[in-house]
Amino acid sequence: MTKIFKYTWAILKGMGITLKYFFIKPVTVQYPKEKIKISPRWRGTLKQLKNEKGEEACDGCRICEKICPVNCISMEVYKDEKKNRRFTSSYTVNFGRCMFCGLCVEACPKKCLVHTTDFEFCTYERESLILTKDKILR
Amino acid sequence: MIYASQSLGDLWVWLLERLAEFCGWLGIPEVIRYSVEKGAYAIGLLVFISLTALVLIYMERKVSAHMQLRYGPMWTGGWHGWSQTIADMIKLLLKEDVIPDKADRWVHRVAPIVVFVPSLLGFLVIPFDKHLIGADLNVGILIIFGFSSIAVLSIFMGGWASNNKYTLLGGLRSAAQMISYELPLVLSVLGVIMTVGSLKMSDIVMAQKDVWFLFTPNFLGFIIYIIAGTAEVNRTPFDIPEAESELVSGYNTEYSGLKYGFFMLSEFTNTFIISAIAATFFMGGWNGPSWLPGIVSFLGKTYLIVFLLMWFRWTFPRFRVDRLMDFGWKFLLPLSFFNILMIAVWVLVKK
Amino acid sequence: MTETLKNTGFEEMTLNMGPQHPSTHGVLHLLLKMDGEVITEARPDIGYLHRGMEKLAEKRTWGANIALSDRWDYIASMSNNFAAVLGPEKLMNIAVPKRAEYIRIIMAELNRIASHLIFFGTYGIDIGAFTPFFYAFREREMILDLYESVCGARLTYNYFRIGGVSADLPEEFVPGVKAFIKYFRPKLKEYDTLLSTNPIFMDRTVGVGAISKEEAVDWALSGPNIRASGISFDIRKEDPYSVYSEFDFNIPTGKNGDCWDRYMVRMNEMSESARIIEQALEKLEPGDIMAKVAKVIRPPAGEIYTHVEAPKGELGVYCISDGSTMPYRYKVRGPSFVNLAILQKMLRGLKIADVVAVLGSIDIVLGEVDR
Amino acid sequence: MTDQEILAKIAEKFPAVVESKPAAGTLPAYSLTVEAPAASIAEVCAWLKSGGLKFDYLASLSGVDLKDKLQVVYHLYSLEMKHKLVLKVNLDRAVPELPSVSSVWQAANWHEREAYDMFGIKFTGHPYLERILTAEGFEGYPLLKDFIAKPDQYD
Repeated sequence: MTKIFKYTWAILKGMGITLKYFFIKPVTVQYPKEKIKISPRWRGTLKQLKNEKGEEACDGCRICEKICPVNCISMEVYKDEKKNRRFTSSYTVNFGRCMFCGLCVEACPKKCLVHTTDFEFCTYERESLILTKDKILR
Repeated sequence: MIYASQSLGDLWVWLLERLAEFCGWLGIPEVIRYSVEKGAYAIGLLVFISLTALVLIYMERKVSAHMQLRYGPMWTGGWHGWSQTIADMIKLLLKEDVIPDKADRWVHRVAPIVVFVPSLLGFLVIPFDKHLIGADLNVGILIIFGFSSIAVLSIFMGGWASNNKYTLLGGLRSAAQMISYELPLVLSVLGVIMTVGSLKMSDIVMAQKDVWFLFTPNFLGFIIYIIAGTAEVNRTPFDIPEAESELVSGYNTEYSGLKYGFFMLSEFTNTFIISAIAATFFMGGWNGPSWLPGIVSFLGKTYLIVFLLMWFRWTFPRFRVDRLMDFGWKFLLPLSFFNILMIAVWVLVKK
Repeated sequence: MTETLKNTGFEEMTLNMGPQHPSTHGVLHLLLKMDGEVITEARPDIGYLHRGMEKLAEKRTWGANIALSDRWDYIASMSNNFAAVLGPEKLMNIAVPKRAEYIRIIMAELNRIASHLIFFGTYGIDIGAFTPFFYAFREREMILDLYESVCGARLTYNYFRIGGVSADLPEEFVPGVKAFIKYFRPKLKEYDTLLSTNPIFMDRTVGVGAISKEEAVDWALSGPNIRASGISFDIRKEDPYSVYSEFDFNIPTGKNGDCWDRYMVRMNEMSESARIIEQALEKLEPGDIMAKVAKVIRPPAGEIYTHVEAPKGELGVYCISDGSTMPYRYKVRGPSFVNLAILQKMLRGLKIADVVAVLGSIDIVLGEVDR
Repeated sequence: MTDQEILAKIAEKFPAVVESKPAAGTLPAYSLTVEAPAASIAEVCAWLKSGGLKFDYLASLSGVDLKDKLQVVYHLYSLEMKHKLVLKVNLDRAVPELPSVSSVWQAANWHEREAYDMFGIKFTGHPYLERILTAEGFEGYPLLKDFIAKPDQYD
């Protein structure tokens, strides 16, 4: 008999909790309408920075290309004799492969490859996930 | 004249009187008048049932959502996603109707109809208001239980015909469960019938004019009724025929489109019927404060019970099939016998 | 019973549970032979999520393998990172700075809470209660927010580095964790009221799928599964790695090794983890977060077996280095893989409803089972 | 029990089981490591479990491809006596076969299947030695160093 009362009491207490939450404001974030605050450290899509002269800061050392665990970065490098430094003639990141591990950003000696806080990059074709230099260099 | 204070039942009676006058004036035979009268009621009932199902589905979504810290549907139709269920209904109508390759086609097709029609017929004897009852039969409650036991058959048909092991298990479980919980369900209502001395729905409601049976020794019967009723409509914690995490979706795994819609519709109409009977038998039906129209009072009570069932559903885990049988036969059935005994003594003492 | 049925010409039913099934936690395929609702034989069929992690690891540098390790047990990536860095660190004999050690422990223990929260939520769903899932995820989301503020990712953290961690804690992290712990403790009580002591839940779990002490050792279970059987086996105490020996915490154990014990061990572990985090936060002092490590990591030739106490159990990494930048052999001993093997024995004689109860209580992640 | 005592106990019972010395130029062993002949591995393991040393917990069983030979490495604990042992078995690369220890420790069951799947090591006496992780009909043993992966449509 006491068992029945104990059980009933446990059941009622459990129901009390759900009822309590019934009257509490939901925690859902209504996504397209409101967005959650994203940490500045968020590892989103990649971005190359320009240096103070307005030209690309990357000198094509290929470290990011080598360190990438999934080989999603590829680049072509040429040497500008006049400026006595290297430039990339193409810099492509395949975001279909990228796993956003952040190793490339960490390894960049010039600190010119950074993450953006952009996380909405869905497309209709796989091809448009491959971003070329004009989209990465901003 | 109709006054605002008068209820829908009075309006219905007034309309019937006008109809009778009209027929008498034109000399239309009684048969036609009768069929027009009942046909109008049936159409009204159908509209009511489909609206109820929509409201119940929407309510289920919102109640579950808010208990789970969600909002539920918020976008469709503007205000709090009110038209989400309508959109879903349209989607179900337009969906392809898949029949599995090796299914028993005929039974597979018939099962959703067999499940829906009894739940529809059950509405006939539910007293919505003073005179608002399809047929005030003197075996009223027996009709409902009789029809609701047909639902077992249809669920088993659906489970068997789909030719899928999960649906088969779901159908078998459902048959076992619904048959064993029918007993406590009927026995718990028996207490009320003994108190009133009639099976007629209107008599039962009238008997509760002063005090609801909920506040008499019939309280125990109410609890048994709610538990057994939850099992009867296959809702958590007794939803083992559907048991999503075990049997995928139980007996309706292989159903899609409109047929699935029928199963879902019947689930919600059955929930409504069970709640409506609870409101009628234990909470005074359309009795209520004089300023409140009877139908509002009745629907309010019914929806309270519906909310209770939803509250159960979103709080509790699911029983295991053998424990469910144990609970039904070894606990609920003796308890309902005890309830009958108690009511019998009470009725005698009162006399 | 079954024998008589067979003699009279009845057949057993073969049920393919999964790989598409709501409660096989991913893509586990269970081949069940059933006599009505009773299981006579069960055979787990795994490998649907096999990605060849061990082969991949042989073609990745030691540093890149940390990023790969996120994908083993993807709901407890920090513990995987921990296991992935310990090996090379020991091979190269790197002394990790104190601050980094404490940060690692805070992260690993927060991850234990997050992983057990997922267990709590999904186990509720397995048993049929849908609501606890959302409560658990609300709390987990807070942990993920903390992680995001530190390492910028919510699931695959890739936070540990050989010799330390990748980034120092932001300012708001320590108060954030303190606030979370303060918020979390009462929630645990609420979970107990909602699910742990619910009569229906106890009815489903108490006495179901019991594992005896001998069986647990024989099948080499680890983590909460072996502790539920009453064996106090925890690598944090048994073979303390990192600075776990400095902390004061209990190892919750069960008695009968049934589903409810396994569940309760995890629930109690969450509060123990909270205790460890509190202690670690007190000990946290400013300092370096990375040891001096060469850019290109070349551990000397040799081999090592390191293990950590991941939320699911003993996560061991057996790595052999040949002195190059990539491991020669990188074997991962996933706790889920080993724990899952006992399923074929446990399920015999149970009902189909118990399959999900038992499977859920073992708490597997298919990413780690199949690797 | 110290490593030396364990070693002495094993050597007393099985003279063929010797301490394994790391190759020249590699790091010293991280834990007590012994090498056993392939043929007698089942008896050695049965004794390790039930004899005085009580290695009742098989933590891990890994196959290793050392190019000239295959190796099976057993990591053992004793939960009761709190000691560890690493047991190595060298196998001929052409005929990688050794007795199964799944009857000694049930845990070996899936570990051995995995080793078979990845390295093609045949564990005689295993109750159900089938591929476990790779797909049905998979050819070759992927973790062997000379395995060449065929590119599929995604590469």
